[in-house]
Amino acid sequence: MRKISYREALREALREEMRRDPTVFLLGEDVGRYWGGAFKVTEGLAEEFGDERVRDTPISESAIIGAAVGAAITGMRPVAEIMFGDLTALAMDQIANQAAKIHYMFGGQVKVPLVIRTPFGAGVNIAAHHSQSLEAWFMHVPGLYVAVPSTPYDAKGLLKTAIRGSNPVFFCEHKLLYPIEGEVPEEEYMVPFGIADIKREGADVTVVATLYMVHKALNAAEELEGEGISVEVVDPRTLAPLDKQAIIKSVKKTGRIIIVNEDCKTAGVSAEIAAVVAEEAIDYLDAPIKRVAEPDTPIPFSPPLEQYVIPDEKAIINAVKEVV
Amino acid sequence: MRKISYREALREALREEMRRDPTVFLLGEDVGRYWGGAFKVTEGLAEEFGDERVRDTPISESAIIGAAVGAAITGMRPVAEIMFGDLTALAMDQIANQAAKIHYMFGGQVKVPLVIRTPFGAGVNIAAHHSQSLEAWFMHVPGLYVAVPSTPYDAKGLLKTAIRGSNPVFFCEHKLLYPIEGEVPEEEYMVPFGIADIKREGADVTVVATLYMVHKALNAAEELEGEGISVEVVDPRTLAPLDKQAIIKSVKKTGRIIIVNEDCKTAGVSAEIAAVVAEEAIDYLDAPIKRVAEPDTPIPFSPPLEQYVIPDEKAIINAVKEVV
Amino acid sequence: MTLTLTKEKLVEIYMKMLEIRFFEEKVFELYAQNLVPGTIHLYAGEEAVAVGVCGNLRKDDYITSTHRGHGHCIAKGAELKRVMAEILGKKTGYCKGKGGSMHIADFSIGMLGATAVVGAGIPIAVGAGLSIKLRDTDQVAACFFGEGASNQGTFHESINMAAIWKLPVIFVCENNLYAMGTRQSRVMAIKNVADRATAYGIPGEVVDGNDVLAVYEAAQKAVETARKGEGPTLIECKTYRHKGHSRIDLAKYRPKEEVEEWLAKDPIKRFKEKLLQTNTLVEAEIQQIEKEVSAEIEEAVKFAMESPYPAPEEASEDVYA
Amino acid sequence: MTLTLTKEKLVEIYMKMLEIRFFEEKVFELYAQNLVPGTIHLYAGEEAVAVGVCGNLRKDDYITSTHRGHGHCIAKGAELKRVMAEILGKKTGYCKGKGGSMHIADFSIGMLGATAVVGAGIPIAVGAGLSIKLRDTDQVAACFFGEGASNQGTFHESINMAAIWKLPVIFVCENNLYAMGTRQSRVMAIKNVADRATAYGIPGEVVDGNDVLAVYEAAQKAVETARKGEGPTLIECKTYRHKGHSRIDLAKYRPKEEVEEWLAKDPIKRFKEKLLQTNTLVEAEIQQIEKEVSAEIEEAVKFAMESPYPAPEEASEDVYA
Ligand SMILES: Cc1ncc(C[n+]2csc(CCOP(=O)(O)OP(=O)(O)O)c2C)c(N)n1
Ligand SMILES: Cc1ncc(C[n+]2csc(CCOP(=O)(O)OP(=O)(O)O)c2C)c(N)n1
Ligand SMILES: [Mg+2]
Ligand SMILES: [Mg+2]
Repeated sequence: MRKISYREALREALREEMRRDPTVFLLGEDVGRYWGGAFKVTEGLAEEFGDERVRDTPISESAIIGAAVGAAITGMRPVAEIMFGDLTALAMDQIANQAAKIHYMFGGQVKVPLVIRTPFGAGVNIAAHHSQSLEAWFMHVPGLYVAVPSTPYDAKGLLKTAIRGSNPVFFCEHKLLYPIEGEVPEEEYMVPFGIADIKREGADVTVVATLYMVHKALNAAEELEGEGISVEVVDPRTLAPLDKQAIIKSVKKTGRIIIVNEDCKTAGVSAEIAAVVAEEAIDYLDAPIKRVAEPDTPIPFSPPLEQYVIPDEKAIINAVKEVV
Repeated sequence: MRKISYREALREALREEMRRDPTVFLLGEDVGRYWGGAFKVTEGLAEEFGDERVRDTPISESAIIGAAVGAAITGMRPVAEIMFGDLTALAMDQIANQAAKIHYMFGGQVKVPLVIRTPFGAGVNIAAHHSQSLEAWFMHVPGLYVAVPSTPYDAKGLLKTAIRGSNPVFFCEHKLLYPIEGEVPEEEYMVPFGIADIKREGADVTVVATLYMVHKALNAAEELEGEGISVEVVDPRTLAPLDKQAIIKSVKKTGRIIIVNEDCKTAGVSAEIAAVVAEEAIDYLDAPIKRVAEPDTPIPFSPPLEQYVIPDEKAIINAVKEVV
Repeated sequence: MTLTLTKEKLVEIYMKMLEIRFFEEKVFELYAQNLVPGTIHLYAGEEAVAVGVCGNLRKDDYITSTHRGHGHCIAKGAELKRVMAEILGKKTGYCKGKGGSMHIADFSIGMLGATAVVGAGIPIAVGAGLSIKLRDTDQVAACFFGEGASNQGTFHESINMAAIWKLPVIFVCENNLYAMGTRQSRVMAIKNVADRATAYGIPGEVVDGNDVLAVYEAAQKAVETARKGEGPTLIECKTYRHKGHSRIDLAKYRPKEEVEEWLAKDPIKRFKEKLLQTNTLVEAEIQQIEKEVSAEIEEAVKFAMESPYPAPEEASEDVYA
Repeated sequence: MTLTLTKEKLVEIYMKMLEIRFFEEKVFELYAQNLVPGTIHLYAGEEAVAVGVCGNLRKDDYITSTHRGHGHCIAKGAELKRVMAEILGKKTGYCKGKGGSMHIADFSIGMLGATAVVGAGIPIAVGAGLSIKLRDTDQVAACFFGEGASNQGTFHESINMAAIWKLPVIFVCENNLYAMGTRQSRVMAIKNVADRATAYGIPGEVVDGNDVLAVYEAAQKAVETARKGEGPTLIECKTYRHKGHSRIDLAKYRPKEEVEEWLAKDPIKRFKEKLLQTNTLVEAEIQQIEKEVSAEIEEAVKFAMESPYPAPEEASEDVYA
């Protein structure tokens, strides 16, 4: 099968959906022809679909999402880009109080088919305001779906599902994933929400990981294989809805679970997954649950500092070894 | 000992600290002489300290917190009020990206002695935009402390600690707590951060609860006592820092834990506490961890709907009975 | 106040204003009897704004609304009984009781909903305008907000966006002089919110918000401009709320003379006098209208009171579509 | 461009501009050699703004800065070597390597820090102004931001707040015509950001941001007004960045003629010519200054390059005070 990058996969999803449905349009800062998005995901789309449908905006995050909400409830399917995940903080009211709640508050009268794309993640030395992973905030907001694709295949399939859906989707990308290549079929496909993918089967320990951490978990699993430890890597692909059953099923098999996420540990994504297991599958556990996450610090700039806080293969391997 | 309300206790803390330290000042929408705060916490303070130090602001949440940050790093100790906790979403960048990160980003050069007070909680039929409990968002932000007082005594003592500290404190109040009365000494005292309070001792089950839920947990414990079940109610009082040791110590004693919080269940406060126990004290558990929380819905308006989503004594009792 | 409209239109305008007034008086009464859960923000005194603006709108035009939204709903054509039922938390309300007074919407008439976050409806109206532009229709979107809201960041970001894209949005500032207990002069160093239009390169106009025909005319011009694709207008309507901000607020922060002065400028009284003076209507017709509206309100209340509450479990529905 | 200042002051101004220019050229060079982690936003071309404004400030006055902040730091009096060390991620940097290019601060000279969230520094400057007022000193706070930032909600909320409280804040918009690839005319329907001052009832002034004395004079007036307790001013400086927005941006979105036109208006070249024409300085003095500044920069680079990285574990320090 052909291989394309995560970035290209996202772009293909956007292009295909824009061709298919004239109500789909993009808006965000510098998503248009002059820049093509800070991470070049939307490059070339303005040339094909025009400046109206690939719309550069002022630096007004709150109004970008607000405008997307208004468009979504009046017949359009906006895909808004927030240039860096950290900046979603500026639009938190429009995301969490408006987009997520409109369907409910108004008694189901209207749908909000809105996608918010944004990159999270550290690793390129751009410090505290451009490196966070804040998925947990959005997971905590009922009414939103939260997608966390780790591969080009998932990125494309999930984005198409997001765009065609009837609900606001908070679509998390990761800076370090954009150049990563993977197999993506030529023919159309979708990846459903709420269905985890077993990225690697194993028998001894379950490692649940998302986004870029999936790749680190796979590297760790490979290395542990050499030491005779068989790791199952479960990628939830969407955090809301969360495929609890897939996680629990894996835990039933392995009796051990490590949860790896790039966000700050406290009250992060891994807390929720740990809590689900502690509530619903504790009897199958043969060891304490372990979380591998960033320590509770802002992301520092200097390379040695930054590397210190980002969870790595070694941390995953150590955690696995502590429980087997 | 004399009894005063939670509201009065907060006001006393503000008054005492403003008398003690001329750098302490208040700002927020209608905190001044014309209204005294939406929940009347600051009533009478403008009369004593003047309009400059009890400062009404425009409806500009983001600039309220931003201005408080700027004042805090230049020698003042602002106490900002956000009228409803839901509206902190509008100031999320200033809270999470600026206030919380300035000390770190700038290498420890400056302190940010800033308190943000806001009421959370449902129960008075003011629907989706005025009823949320969003503590988990702030717990997930390193650099912030998060206080969650449940009694007049704790409210006063924690607020004084918050105001005298060197770090930004996100100070959560609860609408239904304001009129509640409790013992508060005349003489000065402080409640330290990171020290849980055992609100009731018990032997069979640990119930960790915060804010208004502490009172429901105590009611439930009382009722369960009659049925021969002894419940220990642990109130962390601050979520960051979290007194893990007190929680774990209680779990070691009881072998069972129910976590009760008013926020939406998924990725909420109770997830973090469950994860801590699952990581650090799983061997002491004789039953699955249980979370009692709001279901994952926005808060509905109509009384029967709203009552349905707010965790109540019955839910706590049921959860306890499931594990004993 | 000139009367170039047809008698039919004038009567319609008068009736709508009266509907709002009587409706709000009834809500206040029910509130006093403890029959309204939560809080209320009454529109009484500001009727000329909603009615003057919505009088220019088609059913397929949009509006966004605020915490003080009953008047907007009614002016846009919502059914009184379903508004009332929503306010009482009944299953027959527009939002099945999930929204309440601060979150009423009726998408069938382009009423895109009230938000209780001050200023949050402004970008949503811009989005509706953008949608209109992209779908290439000649609809317009009107956006109501208070003078207090005009200090929110969303006001700035939104109007700028509408201006650069020449969106068909009419920004209607209801300047009732206060935001809760805060007088405008304490939070704004300028007198007219409309002057802020220059910051975006769009027209800004101040109108007497208690003169329904003045509002009507200003809105008419703005709507025409918008429909022609010539972009947004900011209209500031100077008005006053008759009651306190919400619930049991006695509004002691307002000088007595000021209140009296504004009560004397009651938009309904003024319009009625005009209709009588110009012999557009005679007293008997006025009385007939009042009777009709009263009956309508009674019916709405009856409907709402007799409607059932939603079943508790319905709280779990409508989280996702 | 008039020369009413002392020679000493004029030399100081020239030197500061040169320091910034040479510093940025060096950063660019180091970046090309892969010695600068992350990204950079160079201030080259805009020196007249920071220097013209900060030339009026005392050490105990405050500034807030942006992602494009090196120039602000240097103009306010930060040590070149510690700025450079921070940019290279070294322990000897102002923020011990935790902040980097986008987050430099030096509280000892009132440099309250750069924020990388566009517009987020504006309310913080207002807070500094409020603090000044409450502490009753005669300090002032200057706040730098781009024309792109002037579309953020914080711009609006902050200036309004400063205006109503008459805070001693100078809002300095560095209008370099672009926000990344976005030309001002595509995101703002007006030409002058300064015109937005009318929305807040404060003075707004447009100045040639490539004429350091023009900036100096405008800032002087604003600073005087602020110190006297007469409130804030919005100054818009029309300028241009010589390089792309960041990193390896080649800025192809800018017409070649436009770039050339602005390069011809280089603020340093212009000021130098003026100094020579008026015989304030002679060529030899200029050369001497250039040599001195070059040496300073070399020293700063040497210091930064030889400084150690922080130990990895230091990442866990400074989360709480
Ligand atoms: C963002 C936000 N801040 C504060 C509040 C609390 N609040 C509700 S209404 C109101 C006053 C609004 O004033 P204005 O915009 O002038 O509208 P009015 O009530 O006068 O119609 C305030 C502060 C809120 N709901 N949302
Ligand atoms: C709130 C926010 N939105 C977007 C970005 C990404 N970004 C960084 S700089 C920049 C352009 C800023 O333009 P302007 O304010 O004019 O300053 P300039 O770079 O021209 O100096 C953008 C969009 C950001 N850092 N913060
Ligand atoms: Mg008002
Ligand atoms: Mg710019």
